[in-house]
This record gives sequence, structure tokens and C-alpha cells, in this order.
Amino acid sequence: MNVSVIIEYIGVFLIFIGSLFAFVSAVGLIRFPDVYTRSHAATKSSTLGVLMTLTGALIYIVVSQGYFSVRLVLGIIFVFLTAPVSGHLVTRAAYRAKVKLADITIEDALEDVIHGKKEELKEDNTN
Amino acid sequence: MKINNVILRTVTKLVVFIILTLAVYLFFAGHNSPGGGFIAGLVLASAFVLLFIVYDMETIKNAIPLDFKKIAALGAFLAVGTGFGAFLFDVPFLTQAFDYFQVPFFGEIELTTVTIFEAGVTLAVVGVVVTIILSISEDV
Amino acid sequence: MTNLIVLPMALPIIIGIILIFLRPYIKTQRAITVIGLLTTIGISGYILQSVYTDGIMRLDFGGWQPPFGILFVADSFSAILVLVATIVTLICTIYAFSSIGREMENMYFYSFVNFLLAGVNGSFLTGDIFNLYVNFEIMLLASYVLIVLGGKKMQLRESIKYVVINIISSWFFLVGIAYLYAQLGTLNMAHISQLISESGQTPLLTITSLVFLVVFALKSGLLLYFWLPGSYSAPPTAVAALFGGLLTKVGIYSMIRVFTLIFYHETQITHLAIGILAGATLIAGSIGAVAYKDIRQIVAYNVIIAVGFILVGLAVMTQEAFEGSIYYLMHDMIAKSLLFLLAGTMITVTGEKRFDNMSGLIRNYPAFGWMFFIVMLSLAGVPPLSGFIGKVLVGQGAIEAGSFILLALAFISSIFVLYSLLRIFLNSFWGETIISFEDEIPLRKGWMVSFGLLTILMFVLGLGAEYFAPYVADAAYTLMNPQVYIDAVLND
Amino acid sequence: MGTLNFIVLIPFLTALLIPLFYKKGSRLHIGLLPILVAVSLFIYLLTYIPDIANGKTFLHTISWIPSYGINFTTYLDGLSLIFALLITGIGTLVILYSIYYLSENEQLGHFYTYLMMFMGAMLGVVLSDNLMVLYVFWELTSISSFLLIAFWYQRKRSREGAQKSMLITMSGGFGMLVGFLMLYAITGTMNVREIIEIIPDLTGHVLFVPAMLLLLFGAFTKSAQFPFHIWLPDAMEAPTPVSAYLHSATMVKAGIYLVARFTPVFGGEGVWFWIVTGVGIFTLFWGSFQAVRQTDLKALLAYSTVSQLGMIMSMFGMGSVALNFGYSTESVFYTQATFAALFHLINHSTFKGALFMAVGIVDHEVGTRDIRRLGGLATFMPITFTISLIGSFSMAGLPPFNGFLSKEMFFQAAIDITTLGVFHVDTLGNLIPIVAWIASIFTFVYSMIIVFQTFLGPYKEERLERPANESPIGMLISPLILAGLVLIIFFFPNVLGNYIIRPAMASVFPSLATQVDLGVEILRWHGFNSLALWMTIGVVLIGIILYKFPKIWRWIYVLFPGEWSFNSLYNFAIEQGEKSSRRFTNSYMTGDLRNYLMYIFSFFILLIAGAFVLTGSYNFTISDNAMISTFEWIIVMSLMIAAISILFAKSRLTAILLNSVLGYGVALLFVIFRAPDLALTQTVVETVTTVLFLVAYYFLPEWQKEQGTRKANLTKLVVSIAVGATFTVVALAAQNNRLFERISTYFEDSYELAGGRNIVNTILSDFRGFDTMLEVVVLLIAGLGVYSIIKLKAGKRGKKIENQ
Amino acid sequence: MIQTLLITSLILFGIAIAITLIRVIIGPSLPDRVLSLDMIGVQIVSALAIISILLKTKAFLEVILVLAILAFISTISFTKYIERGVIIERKRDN
Amino acid sequence: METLITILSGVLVTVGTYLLLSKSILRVVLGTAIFSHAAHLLIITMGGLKTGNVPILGDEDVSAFVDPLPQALILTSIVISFAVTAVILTISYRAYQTLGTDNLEELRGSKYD
Repeated sequence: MNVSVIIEYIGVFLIFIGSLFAFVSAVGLIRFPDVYTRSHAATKSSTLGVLMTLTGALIYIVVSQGYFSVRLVLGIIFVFLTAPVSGHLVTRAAYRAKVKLADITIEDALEDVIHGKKEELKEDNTN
Repeated sequence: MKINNVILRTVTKLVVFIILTLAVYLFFAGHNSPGGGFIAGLVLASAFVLLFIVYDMETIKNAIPLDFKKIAALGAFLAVGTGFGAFLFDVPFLTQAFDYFQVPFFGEIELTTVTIFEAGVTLAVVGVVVTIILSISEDV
Repeated sequence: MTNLIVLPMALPIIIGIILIFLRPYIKTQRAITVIGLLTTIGISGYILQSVYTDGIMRLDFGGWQPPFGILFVADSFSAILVLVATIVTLICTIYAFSSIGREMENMYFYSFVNFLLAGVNGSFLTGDIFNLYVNFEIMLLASYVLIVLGGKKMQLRESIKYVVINIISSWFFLVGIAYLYAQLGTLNMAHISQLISESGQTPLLTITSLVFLVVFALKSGLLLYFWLPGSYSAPPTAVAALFGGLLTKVGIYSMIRVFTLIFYHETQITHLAIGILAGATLIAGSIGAVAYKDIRQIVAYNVIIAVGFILVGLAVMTQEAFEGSIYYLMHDMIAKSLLFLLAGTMITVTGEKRFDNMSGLIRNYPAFGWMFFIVMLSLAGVPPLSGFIGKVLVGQGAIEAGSFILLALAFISSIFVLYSLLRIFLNSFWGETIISFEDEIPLRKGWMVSFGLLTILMFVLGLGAEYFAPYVADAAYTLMNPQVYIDAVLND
Repeated sequence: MGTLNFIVLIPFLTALLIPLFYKKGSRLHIGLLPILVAVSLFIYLLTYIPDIANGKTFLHTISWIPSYGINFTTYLDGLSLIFALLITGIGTLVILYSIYYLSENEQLGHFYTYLMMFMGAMLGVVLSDNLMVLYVFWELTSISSFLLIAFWYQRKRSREGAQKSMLITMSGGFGMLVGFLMLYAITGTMNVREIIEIIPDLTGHVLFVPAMLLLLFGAFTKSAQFPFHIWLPDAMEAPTPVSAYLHSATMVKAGIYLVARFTPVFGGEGVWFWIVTGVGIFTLFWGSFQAVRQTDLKALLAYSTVSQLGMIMSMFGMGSVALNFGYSTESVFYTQATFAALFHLINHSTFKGALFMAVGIVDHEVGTRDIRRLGGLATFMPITFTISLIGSFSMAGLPPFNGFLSKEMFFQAAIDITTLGVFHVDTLGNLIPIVAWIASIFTFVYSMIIVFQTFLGPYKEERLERPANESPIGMLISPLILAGLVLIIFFFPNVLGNYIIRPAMASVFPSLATQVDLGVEILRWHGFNSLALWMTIGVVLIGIILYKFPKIWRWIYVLFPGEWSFNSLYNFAIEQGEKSSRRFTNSYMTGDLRNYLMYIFSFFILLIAGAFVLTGSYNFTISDNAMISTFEWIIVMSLMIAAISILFAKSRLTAILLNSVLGYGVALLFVIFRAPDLALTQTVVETVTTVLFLVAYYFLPEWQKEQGTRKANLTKLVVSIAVGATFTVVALAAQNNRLFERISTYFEDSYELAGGRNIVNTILSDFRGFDTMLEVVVLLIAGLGVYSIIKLKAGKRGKKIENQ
Repeated sequence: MIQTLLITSLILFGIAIAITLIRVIIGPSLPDRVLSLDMIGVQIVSALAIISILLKTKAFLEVILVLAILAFISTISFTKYIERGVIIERKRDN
Repeated sequence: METLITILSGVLVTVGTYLLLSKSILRVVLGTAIFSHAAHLLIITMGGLKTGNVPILGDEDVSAFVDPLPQALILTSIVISFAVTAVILTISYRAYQTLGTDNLEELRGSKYD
């Protein structure tokens, strides 16, 4: 087993673990009670899973095909940059659109700050 | 109503830069790997769309003072115009010429009329997509 | 210089594009459009002549040998239609100069007209089935815009139906192409035809051809014309005239082309179906034409009758019948445009849509009234106007082929055409004059020019039928002998 | 050469010139130009008489559409000469009459244009030898008749009459055209002469009888034979000169001309004999029967014309049997009917023309033609009275007028035909003389009504518009000439017979004319043993009784109430036709897109699935299929689920979201199918489309739950599934029916051919670059279109909710 | 071994996509769906990476990047729609 | 695989047809979008699936490629569908704005009598 094969394995394992993460976060997406908690599953673990997979793929390709893909690197950077942002945006949108928090939620710190001021916001599209 | 978009805007700036680079890459890579005029145009257009979404129309229009309809027309003109080039050389309409040149330092370079054609396609696609999106959103 | 045959399509496109840059200069736009169309007419005439003398012309785009590239093929049939379509477009455009209004002219109206013509001419000329689809789309998109341009309620309402139905038909077209490609693996129409004659038209190919039948029936208004009466009534007069003259004709052309060049082996299925549809169209169109008092409805149903009539020629598949269909196509493009222009002008000058609300127009507009009378006779196939020779030849073909039911339907339908238009004439042009001379809206010069030109064309086509006979005969010969077309494309 | 052709064309040229010269109130009457033309044509045609009488014929051809055998061929023989003389002769008189009849305030320019057009067309009909050209002129006569009937187009009745005549005669014309085309199909020539030569060998052709029937249809509509006669009385709305000219003397005789002209083609056939004779004789009866009940003098004359035309028609029918025998004395015997027909044709033109003009004078002078308001005019209008007397008596078949001669010959022919041994004449044929006789009684009665109820009896000035006065002499010239002819022909019938009718007989019976002289000596006196004479005497006696005592038999008309006529059938058809066609069309043209789509999809299913099942093209195997991995299964299933759940989406955003999912899923599939370019494009386009949806949907209403009846939803479901199933099944079969190799392998050399390694891209930009170019144009149109549609708004903008 | 692992990972991603799709379908709120769509986007991106390895081709690397970008744009437009209705504002109001 | 994808496009067609037969214009537009997906899948299936490599000529010698022609056709078709979708969306939007309804039943238009 030479080095490259080992590195290949590392890549593949990264991919595999990434896929596990993705799977778990998908399960989380189903099982969590409200959109805010689900967004955790989606953005945190899923992002991690994707990043791991992509990194794994990058490594694997570098080793097996001897090709360093700038596009893949860019992709990794991109996902790294955007995934949290989109998660953030969705949650914020959800909150502004007055999506109900789960019953088990204890405190809504933003209630007065946002909903207090703007009753005019549309109640549209919430289901 | 004020919505704090700082995070989004910061990211967007970077992202748009990536997209533009990608678009240019896709445009030139198109003949030999996935990509090409169409896709480049679409990707480019999506960069504009992103800008419009994240910022607003007026800001972007001021930043990029272009009439996208004319860009689209120009693109179509280029695309159709390369066809008319055939009349000059008495070859069938839309005959594309290509050749390879050995250039020092860069190695083999391919020069082809397809590039002009593809540039037209790209411009047309960008122009049209942006025109469509803008026209509808402007009409509030 | 075979490149010439791309010009009837490429010239309007490039002019349409240039006009975009000239948006504020309406006068220049008009001038360029007219010059461009005149040039196109000249080129089309030249193409027709050269096809007649030197045989079928073809242009392989990019120089790729068929069947690998796309190509344009000009045989007499397509050349004739290109010529007439361009002439009709020119005349409708002249009408539009003084009717369409500055607002629309400023909204790229002339570009869209040019694009429409490009799509139409491209459809006539292309020899590649997928390219035909693309050409259809050019024509359709231009027509979508033209039908809705102006934004009146009726336009919007009818355009939705028009657009959706056309999307469906384009979709069927794609499906048909997919089926065909799966079986034959090629897109060049001549090549398809050749392969089919090698393998025989298997039942599945026949079914594929029926998919195309659905497509072209939708486009040409053969029985599936539900979109037609509404959408031809909605747009401004000049546009309606263009539609009336061109749109269904492209469907008819494609139907004829596909079912003579490609699917001509199983006529007892495909052509029987076409015959039945044509008969049903004649019946339903005739009934529709006498059902309403709204002028534009009547006129629209007349379009439907003509579709049925022309396709009788395809259904019976004889040399005479094809010649008749071709004559009738030429005639119908001209006469229908004129009819639409006249009907639209009647509505403009009276402000009424129903003929029983108009009366005595002939006192105010004598020349106008007589042109309506002439176009009515021409459409009914009264000699020596343009509709006559086509009718006679289709009739001959039908007799020769023994299709007496179609023959009867075709001729009875002309009585309905006559009656439907006669009612308009009697009620609106004759009768007590309602409009006083002070109130009358003067007819613009541009209108009269376009009416006059079309009327003259009807006479030319009718009295000078002999002049067109060799071209028409050549066109019909190619339709009857697809091998001529195939040889011109593949074997030289 | 081709002076004959010019005879036809000159009236048309005149028609074109008239509008140029016409000026209201000019010193010279515009009518002078046409009268000059007509009279010179008449005189010119007269010069042909000697040649024609010697058996010469004239033929000239000008090419028109030789490719289809359509040439402007004129042929002048005895038959056409009779008609041509009538057309130009009566035409001259009518124009002369009209100059005084029509006021200068009328649109005289139009009138004479139409009249000249008609004259040319009519000459064209009788002189053309080419079927198609004959048809051309035939339709032109219909058109000019239409224009002339509706000369006073402000009147509703004129327009209706014009419409009716146009529809009926044109329909007949179309039928006749088909008949001609069939003749062409049988014989392969468009020339009547050649057809006559060829046809004897082809009478067994399957199209022979249809062609004959269609041709007769044309002839009967034009000549107002029962039941197509209904247009003629309504055509009387035309100015009287027109009625006199078109609707009694010339145009209505075009049908008769046609029958005469085609007798050599179809004559001798039983069908021809029975239809022509039967329809003619019944029309004779029906016309005279209806004429008696009329109160409008012109309507009365119209029915009388119908009746007389029927009579002529029946005689041609009877004469045609001669051709059944070939040459023999017996056949010559039967040709006498035709001789009588031709003779009566001329006579009818003279006396009916005179009568029409006289009635026109009455109408013109007293302002009414209702016989209930007329009476006692003889003292005020003696000349008109004389003319009417001559005309009526001639029509009634009394001596010493030409009507007597031809009526006698008619009776004789009707009696003779009963001796015919073929066509089952021995049974039904006996009816012919009886019907003829009864009809003649009615003819007598209405003839008396015309002259006596108008001119004798009490003078009712208070019921007239204007007090009666004799008309200016100008208007009297033409009827006087005609009345004079009525007398002259009676005294010198054989001049006519020898020089004009005899050559015409040769045209009708070309095969017999070569063997024997078909001329007939017209006798004024047949002796007392002639049955025909006794029939005439009977007619007169019974006629006088009926005329004197109308009360005892008029109840008969109650049996034939007006609503039962074919006229009301026509009106009913027109009215109900519109209503029911509207109902029918509205029933499927609902304006609802859903219905239309339903029709289209159903059509698709029926046609494609139907053909699929019928041809049994089912062909399904998965052996050639590519492998499916688990991942792919999952993706495809997910896509199906996503697609189906769009149907259940409660909000539009969900639907768009799911559509996005579908789009990305399809992109993923493209990746799996090794199509990177497609995946790229699909991804971007999907996103842009989604953005577009979102942008546009902001302005659109939230989507409502689809409410519909259970049944409607079920139908939708069934149709959808059927469409999907048809689509799939055919697609599967198509895949497994791969007949040829793809052409695409060619493109695999793209690097050498087009200098690109990405095959798809080289196809797009080079091999099929034209598609791409057009696609750019499509995009451009869409972009501009969206811009224009948005920017250009009709009227005031805003979201006002109005329903139209 | 490598092959098996890769395929397993691919299947896992497939299942993940399917599960996420269920969330898109059942909602209940719009943000839920948008979130899930975004997640499907990145899951597909990863799946693409694995497919690229399996197919031994570089052709799909562009797709990965483009898909990542565009999923992001989609998400942004959806969130903006939910938040404000208008995706593209005429003029910023702050 | 071909069969499966064909069935998938069949399902898409069914869904699209059902949507097209709806009252709301929005659903109709969505229906057309789904229809175009179905057509694209059909076309690529008709060229044969996974019969070879990605149709990009690499340096290495690969003998079999998947059929590139349908891919080119689909590319064209995708763009055209996009153009059409844009136009019909615009039209329906304008129709709603002007006519105040997106319900096709209310868009029947005045009855001609």
C-alpha cells in the first residue's frame, strides 16, 4: 500500500463520513420540531458533510488522476461561504414571516424587537 | 422597513466575483470542455440576477449603466453577423473557420470564428435574461 | 451562390435586429423595413426562378454534408410560399404604417414583424426537422408578442389560450422528433425519408407520423383550431392580417411537406386521417362562418374553411390536387390578408364589430366596398379571380382520386364562404347610409395602397394563372415524387 | 384573329369605360354609350346569319391557361347565334327603354356598368366552347344579376332578393363546375365540341350520370326550374328593365342554353329525358298555377316566366329522345320538340319582354303594380294597353300571335312523346300532355288577368300614387318593337325557322343534322283534325270560365298555403341555419382553455393510442436497457414523488419549490446520463426560471384550491393518465424499434472537423450552429417581447377589476 | 473497497435527498421547504462529486460549482420572497 | 434505465396534463414547465442512456461516447422553453393586472351571439 493509495482511502473515507453527516442531518431535518431547529440540522451538519465530501473528492482526484481541480476548490470555498448565509437568511425570513416556534421553545428574544414594530408584514405564504 | 443585509452583501461581493471568473472560464473552455457561449451567458446573467436581488435595481443600474436590450441585440447581431461573413468568402452560410497557431510561451492556441459567434450568443443571453427579469420587476 | 437561399430568413432577422438600435427613429425603421422586404421579395423571386431553371437548391450551413448539418432546401413549393409570404408581409406592413400607432412602433413592432417573417420563411425553407421546430418557435414567439402587443383586454384574454395551445403543440412536436430520432437516428428530412423507404414505414413510424399530424393540425388549424377564432380577432388589424395570411399556412406547409416527403407510404392510414380531418374542418368551419354576426369571427372561420380546403389536396394526393392546393395556398395568403385588413378597417371606421350594426358603407367608401366584394368572390372561388384555379384543380384531383365526399364538402363549403361574406357585404356596405359624410373617418392612403396592391395581386393570380403554372407544376411534381427532393439533398 | 372573342370582351371594356365617362348631369346621357355598343354588336352578329344558315361555324381561341386546358375559345354556331342575337337585340331595346325609365338621379353609371358586364358575361356563356371559360362567364352573369337586383340596395327587399338569387344561382354554378370537372375527368378535354365527339364511347363511365345531374343542377337553378325557382320572383325587386332583360329574356335562358348545348352529350339517356322533361313540365304547371294567385304584376310575370321556362325546358327534354335512336325517321320526328323549344324561346323573349316593359310603364306612370289597385287604364294609356294585349294573348297562345304557333307545336310534341316506346313513357308519359294542358289553362287565366284587370274595369284613381297618363314615347319604342315582332313572327315564322332555328337544330343534333334537314315548316293552320288545336280551344273555353268565375275554384289555393312553399323553406333554412350553427359552434367554442385542451388531449389519445392498439405496435423489452443503480432508483423515485406532490401543493410557492426540485433533479439525471453541458444549462435555467416565477408571482394572486365537481376532476385525472400512458407506451416502443444507426458517430471526429473537443459544444456552435443562431433570435424576441408587453399598456394602468 | 464505499456514500446521499424531499413536500412552513431545497442543492453537489469520481471524469466539476452557486441564488430569492414579497426592489429603502 | 426514465417522463406528462387542465393560469404555466422537463428527458432517453463516455474528447482514447446529438437538441430546447416560459409568465401577469383574474373560467371572453 503506497502513499497515494492511502491518501485515496483518506479521501474516500472523508466522502463516506460526509455522506453519513448528510444522512444524519437529513434525518434531523425530518425529526426536529420547528424550522429554527431544523435549520441547525440543515446548515451546520449538512454543510459539514458537504465540505467533507468535496474535500474528500478533491483529495481523491488529486491523487488518482493527478489533477488539482481549481473549480472544486472554488466550490468548497463557495459552499463554505454561502451555506451559513443561506441558513441565516432562511431562519430570519422564517422569523419575520412569523413562523411559529416549536412548543418546547422557552424564550423568543427577538419578539419585541421585530414583531412589535411591524404588524403590516404580510401573513402571506406561510404554509 | 430596514433589513440588515450586511452579511449577505459581503458574501455577495465575493460570490459575484467567483461567478464572473467562472463565466469567463466557461466561455473560453466551452469548445473543449463543458461550457460555451450559452452557459457562460446564463451564468453571467445569474450573477446580475444575484446582484439585483441582493442590492436593488437602481443601485445596480447606476453601477452598470447598460441598456440590456441593446446588449441582447448586439449579441444577436454578432451571432447572425458571423453567418453573413460567409458571403464575403463565398463559403456556405455559417461556415466556421479555425486554425491552430504556435505561439511562444503559450504553446498551441486555437483561433476560431466560433469565438465571435459564441460571444454573440453570450451577450444575447445576458441581455435577454436581465431584460426579462428587470422588465417584470420594474413594473410594480 | 447557394448562400442566397438563406437570405429570405436571414435578411429579416438582421433587419429586425438593426431596427432595435434604431428604436427612436420610426421613419427610418419604416424605410429600412420596406427596403429590406423589397430586397427579400426580389431575392425570393430570383430563387424561385433559379429553382425552376436549375432544380432544387440547397445550402448546407457551415458546409457540413447532409445529413450531418442543418440545411436549407429550396424547391419550387417552398420558394413560391416564401415569395408570397414576403409580399403579404410587405403589404401588411404598409398598412401598419398608418394604422398601428406610434406607441407600438416604438415598441419594436417592426422588429417583431420581421422576426415573424423570418420564422415563416425559415419554416418554408428548412430541410431539417429539428430546425423546423426552431423556426416554428421563432415565428410563434414573434406571434405571441404581436398578438398581445397593445395590451387590450381581449388581446390578453385570447393570447393566453393561443400561447398555451401553441406550447402544447410545440411540445408534441418535440415528442414527435424524439420518437423519430429513436427509430431512425437522424434529423435531416430527406435522410429520414430515405431511411423510411429502406426500412418500410413500420406501424410505429406511422404512429409517429400521427404525432406529427397532431402537431401540424394544431398549428394549421385542421380541426384543432380552437385557438384560432379568438386569437385572430384580438390583435390590431395589420397583425391579424399577417396572422390570417401566414400563420396557418406554415402549419399547412409543414403538413404537406412531411406527409409527402416522409410519410407517404401508408396513405390509407395517414392520408385517410388527413382527409377525415379536412372534411370535418370544412363542415365545422362552414358552420362557424355562418354562426356569428361579429365580422372578425366570420373572417376567422373562413380561415378554417380554407385550411380544410387546401388539405383536401393533400388527402387525395394527386398531381392536380397538389397544384390546386398550391394555387389555393398562394391565393389564400393574399386574399385572407386582404379580407382581414378590410374587416379590421370596417371595424375601425365604424367602431362596431357586428355587421348588423353597420350599414350603407359603400356610399362613404365606394372603392373599399368594391374591394370587399371582389375579395368575397375570390374567396368563394369565383372566376376569374385567384381562388378559381386552385379550386378547379383541387376538384379535378379529388375527382381523379375518387374522393367524392371531400369534393362535395369542399365545394359546398365555398357556398358557405360566399354566404358568410355576402351577409357582411349586404348588411354593412349596402343598406341605408348611417354615417354622414361629415362623420366619416377618412380612409388613409396607406390603407388604400395595401388594399389595392392585394386586390391587384388577386387579379394577377387569377387571370395570369398561366404565368405561375410551370412553377406550380414543378412544385407539385416534387411533392408527388419525393425522390427528386431526396436526390437533391443527399445524392449529388 | 378572334373577332368573336372581342364580341365578348367589348361589353366588358365598355363596362370599364362607363365609370370614367360618367358624370352626373352631363348633357349626353350615359346610356348612349352602351346602346351604341349593343346595337353595333347586334348588327355585327346579324352579318353572321347567312354563313350560319349555310352550316358554317366559327371557332377562335385565345390562350388563357393552356397548361390546364383552359382557353378562351369561342364557338359560334346556330344555337349560340340565337342566344347572342337575343342578348344583343333585347339588350339594345332594354337599354333604350331604361334611358327613359330610370331617373337621372339614380346611379346610372353603376347601372350601365353592371348591364354591360352582364351583356358581356352572357355573350361569353353562349359563345364559349371551353367548359371553364363557360363557367367563368356563367358566374359573372350571376354576379351582375346580383348587382342589378340590388341596384336599389337601400331597400331591404332588394338586398334579400339579391342574396337569394346569388346563393341559389351560385350554388348551382358550383355544382355545375363539379359536373364540368367530371366531364373533364371522363373525356380529358375541356372543349365542348371535342366532348361531344368523344362522349358516345364513354356513356358507361361511372361519372357520367353524376356529371349530368350536376350540370342539370346548374341549369335548373339558373333557369329557375322547380324547386329552385324561388329566387326569380324575389329578383323582381330589380328595376324593370333589368327584369325584362335578365330575368325573362336572357339570363334565365342560360340554363336552357346549357341543356340545349349538352343535349348532344347527354341526350338520349333516360335519366336526362325524364329529369329535363319532368322538371320542365312540372315547373310549367307550378309556375302558372302560382302566377294566378299573385297580385303584384311583376311577381305574376315572374311566375309566368318560371312557367314558360319550364315549358321550353320540357320541350328540350322531349326532343332529346331523338338521340336515343340514332338516325331514323322516327328520331327526326321527335326533334320537332326541340324545334318548338327554340321557336318558343324566341317568341317568349319577344312577348315577355313587351309585357315586362308595359308593366314597367304602368308602374312608372301610376306608381303601383298591385292589380287590386289597378284597373281601367286602357283609356288613359291606349298604347300600353295595346302592347299588353298583344303580349298577353301571345302568351296565352292565341292567334294571330307568335305564341299560338309555338304553343301548338308544344302540344303536338307533348302528344307525340306519348308514342315513344322507350323510357317507360307508355305509362307515366301520358301525364305529360295532360299536365301541359292544365298548365296552359292557368297560363290563359293569368294572361287575361294581366291585361284585363289592369286596363279594363273601373278606374280607381284614389288608390294610385299618381293619376294615369300615357308615358313618353321614348319608353314606348322598345315594347312597340317587341310587340311588332310578335305579330311579324306569326305571319312570317318560316324566315325565322329557316335561317335561325334550323342551324341551331344542327347544333343540338349534330349527329342527325348530317343526315337530314332538321328544319320544320311552321304552319299556322293544322286543320281541324289536329288534336293540338282542340287542346287550344279547350284551354280558351275553360280558361274563360275560370277567369270569369274565380270564386268557384280559388279555394284550391288554400290547400297550398304560402308557408309551405320552398320559399319559406329557404327562409327557414337561413334563419334556423344561423341559430343552430351558432348553438352548435358555441357548444364547443366555449372560450374556456380547459375545454380546448381537453379536446386536444382527447384527440391525441384517440388518434395515437387508437392507432397504436390497432396496429399492435406494442414492443417492449428491457434487455437493451442500461443498468440502474440504487442511487438512481432513489433519485428517479424522488422525482416522481416530487412531481406528483405538485398536484397537492397548497400554495404556489410550494409548487414552485417542487418545480425547482424537479429541475435540479433533472439536472442530476443529466449528470448521470453524462451530459455535463445539459446539466449546467438546466441548473442555470432552472434557477433563472425560478427567480422569474417568484418575480412574477408577487403580482399574481395566491392560487385557489381547484374546485370542481368530482366528476370533472375524475375526467381530468383519466385524461391525464391516458395522455401520460400513451406518451410512455409509444416512447417505449420507439426505443425498442431502433431501425438504424445514429448519425451522431460522425460528430465524434469533432476535433478534426471543427476544432473542438467538446462534441456537444461543437454541434451547437458549428455542426448545428444555425439552430443556435436561431435560438439566440428566439431569446431576443422573448426578451424584447417581455419588455414590450410590460411597457405597452392599453389605456390607464392599474389593477381595476373589471369583468368584461 | 473504494468503489463500495463510494457507492454506499452515494446511496446515503440519495436517501438523504429523498428524506429532505419529504420535508419539502410536507412543509409545514415555507421556510422549512426553502431550507430543505437549499439542502437538496448541496446534497446534489456532493453527490455530483462522488459521481465524478465514479465516472472518472472531470467534466462535472463545473456543474458542481455552478450548482452550488445557483442553489444559493435560489435560496436567496426564496427567502427574500418570503420576507418581503418583492425579490428585486426598485430602490433600497434604507 | 431507459424504461425507468421513460416512465418518469410519463409521470411528468401526467402531472403536467393535470396541471394544464386547471383553472388557474399559474398552474397552467407550471404545467408547461413540467411538460418541457418531460420532453427533455424523453429526447435524451431516445438517444440511449449511458452507452458511453461523456461526449468530450479527452487525451485518452475513449472509444464510446453517449449520443451527443440529443444533448445539443435538448440544450436548444431548454433555452427555448425558458424563453416561452418568460413570455407566458409575462402575459399571464399582464392579464391578471388588466383583467383582474387568473381564473381561466372567467377568461372565456364575451360570448359571441
